[in-house]
Amino acid sequence: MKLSSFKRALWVFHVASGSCNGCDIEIVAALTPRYDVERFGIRLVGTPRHADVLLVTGPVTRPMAERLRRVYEQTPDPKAVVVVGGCGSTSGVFYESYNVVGPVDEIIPVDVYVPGCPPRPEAIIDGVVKAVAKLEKLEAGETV
Amino acid sequence: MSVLNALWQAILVLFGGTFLALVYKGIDRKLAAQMQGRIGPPIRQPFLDVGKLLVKETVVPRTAVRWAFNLMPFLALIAAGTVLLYLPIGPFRPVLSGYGDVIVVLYLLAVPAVAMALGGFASGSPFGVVGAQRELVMLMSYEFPLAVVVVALAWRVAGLGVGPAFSLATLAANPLWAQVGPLGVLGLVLLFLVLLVVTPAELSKIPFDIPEAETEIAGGLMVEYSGVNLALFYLADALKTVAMAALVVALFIPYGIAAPLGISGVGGQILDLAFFLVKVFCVMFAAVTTVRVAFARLKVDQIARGFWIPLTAVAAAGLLLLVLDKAVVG
Amino acid sequence: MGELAKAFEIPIGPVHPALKEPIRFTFRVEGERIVGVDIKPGFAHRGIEFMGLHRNLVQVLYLAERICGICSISHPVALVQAVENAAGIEVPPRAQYIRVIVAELERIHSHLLWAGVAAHELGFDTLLHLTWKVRERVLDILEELTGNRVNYAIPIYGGVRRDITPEQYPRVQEMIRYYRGLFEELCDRFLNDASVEARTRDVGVLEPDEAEALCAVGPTARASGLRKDVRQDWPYLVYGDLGIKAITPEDYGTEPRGDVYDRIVVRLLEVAQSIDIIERCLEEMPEGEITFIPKIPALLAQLKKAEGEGIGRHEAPRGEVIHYVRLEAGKEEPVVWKVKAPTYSNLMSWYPMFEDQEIADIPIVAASIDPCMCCMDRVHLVRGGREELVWKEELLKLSREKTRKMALGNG
Amino acid sequence: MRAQEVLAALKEALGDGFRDGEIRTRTVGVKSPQTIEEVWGRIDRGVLLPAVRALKDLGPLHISIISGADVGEEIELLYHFAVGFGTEGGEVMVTLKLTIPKSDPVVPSLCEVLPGAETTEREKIEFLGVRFEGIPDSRHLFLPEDMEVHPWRKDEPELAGLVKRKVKWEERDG
Repeated sequence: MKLSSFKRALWVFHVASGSCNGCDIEIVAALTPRYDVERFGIRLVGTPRHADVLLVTGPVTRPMAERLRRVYEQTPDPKAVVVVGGCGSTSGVFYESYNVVGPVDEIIPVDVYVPGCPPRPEAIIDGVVKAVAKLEKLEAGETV
Repeated sequence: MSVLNALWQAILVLFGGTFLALVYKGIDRKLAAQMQGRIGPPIRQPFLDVGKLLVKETVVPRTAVRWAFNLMPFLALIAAGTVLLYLPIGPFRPVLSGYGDVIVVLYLLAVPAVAMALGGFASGSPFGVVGAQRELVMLMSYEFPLAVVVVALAWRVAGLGVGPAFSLATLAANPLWAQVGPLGVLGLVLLFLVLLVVTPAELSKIPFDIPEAETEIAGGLMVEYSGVNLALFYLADALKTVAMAALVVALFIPYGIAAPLGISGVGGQILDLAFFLVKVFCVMFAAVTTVRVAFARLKVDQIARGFWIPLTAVAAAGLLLLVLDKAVVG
Repeated sequence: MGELAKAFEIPIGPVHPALKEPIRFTFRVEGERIVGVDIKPGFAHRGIEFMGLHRNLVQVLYLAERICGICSISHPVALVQAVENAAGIEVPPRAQYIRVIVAELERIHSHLLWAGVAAHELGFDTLLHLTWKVRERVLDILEELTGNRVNYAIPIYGGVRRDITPEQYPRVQEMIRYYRGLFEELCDRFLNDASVEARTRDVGVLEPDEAEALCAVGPTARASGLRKDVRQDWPYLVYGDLGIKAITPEDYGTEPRGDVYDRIVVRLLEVAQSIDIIERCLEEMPEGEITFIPKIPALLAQLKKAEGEGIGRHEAPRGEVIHYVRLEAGKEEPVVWKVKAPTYSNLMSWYPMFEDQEIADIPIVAASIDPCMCCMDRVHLVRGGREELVWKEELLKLSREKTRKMALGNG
Repeated sequence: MRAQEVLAALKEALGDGFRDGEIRTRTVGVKSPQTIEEVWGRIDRGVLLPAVRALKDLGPLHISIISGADVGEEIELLYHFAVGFGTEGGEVMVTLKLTIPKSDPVVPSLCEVLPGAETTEREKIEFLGVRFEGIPDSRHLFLPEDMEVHPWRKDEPELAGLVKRKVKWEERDG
């Protein structure tokens, strides 16, 4: 079995774990004509069962933590997790709150961080591509 | 025709058909993207998608009925593939022409839909179940006008007395356009239009993609499928698209261009085959690609109402015109 | 199928972006018909007000900006007004105009975003793509004027942080011409399309008396025919000078029916209105200072001395935003900070809207209040009875092993 | 409608129940400045419903939000109304302040007069531990149903335990 087809056929599922929507609209913007990720074979799908890459946005709120874990479980292997945005990567401005338990990497393993508040669509696409590169390295037997 | 020969042909048609189906799907996606102002994926994208799905883990949810959940994708693919074997491919007679007729094709076309519905029920997810209910309502809606179209054509061909009326090979070999009078031509036009409207519904494409409406029920039927199972449904969908388009071609535009151009032999066959592929593409482009780009998704009750009353009425009118024409022409 | 269908509860959610509006809907359905709905927000509740009470006011401003990525100027505009009212700070005229310009640019981007999302909810992706293509233009201008596509960081207490330079004027004017030229076509695409009309006419109806009783705000209320608009009713910044009128479907020449179609009408007309406002602001904007106190440490010192309470309101793209702030002398942080986002008020309007609709209408009705892509990519399933927790370390280990195994071809 | 009328109506309806009534004015606008008037006042919980009815008689009534604060032994609630919402230039913001003891945090619900107040009242239940008499639905809205802590109260010892102070990388750097 080869992972080479991953390179050009990535299905992405987007989970918002308490984000402010800034990153989310940039993810959608990446789909639309100016950026058009479909030309790289990247597609946004409606269920984690179909996904190869999870795009997670937002600091993880208390009720979303368990849900995020469940979505991660539901995603079939092999899979990669890309965190989009500063608050998912480091908690950002949302520190010292009773309802924020993030950042994302405290809940599920993360492969790629895309910083920015919000990151530009180009950066998000780059993050997804880096996630694939990581999967490929695994294929080659390298430790990442 | 020997069994071995038929087997060879079947394998050729199935593999060729699958290849073609994926190429058409790629072209469809590319063109749709272009119409939406995007660049779109490369044409080989469906191959990459299928290849990737085959590598992915295949998850069976704990709440699912395991055997049914795993069986249905195979059933859908086999049924969609079998339809191809009953269809005349350009200059060639259907591989299974001796073994069934157009009614079998109608049944087989319904099988992938039923398989998807059962798979949706078996997945145990509420979205899957809603999707399955919708698929069945759709099935009930579009089968009737479809049946009227096919029966009308077969009845008229039977009147010609040129062979077994319900055989697709006969239907394809005897295009009706030249055999009927002006009333009949009008009737045929109506039936052709009905078939073109039924095509996207049969294929669950926008505006009729309600069983898997992504924004409503998150992929519906497919919501729990992953990996190989999903790949099989993906292939079944692609195959069914080609099969449906080929059926439209066989019923209404079975003409070749080799004979009028005076080319015969292998060259003529190749030319006719190529022309057939172009026709299939044109039908697909008209009935699937442009339609799905130009419309919003309809609601299930809007579709059911639209198909049961106005569309069936148009189909019946087409049938009636053919009958009148027969009475006039004799 | 009847018995089977009766038992169904369809959970949709849980994330609905805005301040506190990530939402889980639980619909009780019979076949395709909705017989009951329960709404549970709170999944993206980050406790922003709580955090705000422990930070200095400039930090609070950054928090307010991140309440919502789509209204990322509406909340700061309301907050700075509340603080300015509490502390008695005067805002230079030019700064007021710049705030209005950026707020109206945001309205254009937000309404176009909403229109595209609404099209997507209807399964009309072509319209989504074309609308968002058009929307990129206003984002370019926002980036040009503020330095970022989202989260602009423009308002500061007593003014704005960036001026609009003379070279930028023609670019903004060019954008105005671009949208003017496109407006007819945009309206035609949305309002004269048979399939859009079939899916939105008489769907998700909110009667005017219901809208009033349930305190609906913004385009949701205006589509029901109520001329409610904070810019018109309670002038602030320079909106009083501009003579803004609330827009209802009557301005399009149709009787308001309060359905989803009317909400499209109102939002599209507001795009045109915002374009006019921006054009006028560019013409009328006086020269001058853009801040009351330019240095942030000096500003903080001033705010630390301030004592008082104030309200700031703003008509965000989705409706009324209100911030209440109370300051005490000697404290850097606000003593009380209360935020209200528009969807907060519109939440209750969902109940009558969903009544007796179909499953197919859920996304468009839900989206008709709040221009977020809630259902689009975040509808997932709540699986009852599978509560087992896998701890992170174990999960990490298992998944790495499995991925590696599959990657190496042994899976 | 002028703020004066609103103030007079409140005084007439509530009598001594309405205290510290004042009109705060500001000027807005650059080219044609306008004066904005806000009504502020303090009431007892006993006259809350009569006060809201009196406001409703003046025109379309909109509740913007109920703000709240923990002020030691008492909880202060601020009801922000827009009287005459939707009448051009005729809208007056009215803020009614109300203090209730923590030992008996009960206020009548507005839902029967103004159904739209339900959201904001439910929010006060979970954030401040206020009880609303006659609210149709008193479940938690934003916080999980099993969360007993009221985050805006200052006397919640358990709250500190829920607050996450640092993220991992900060500890590492330190």
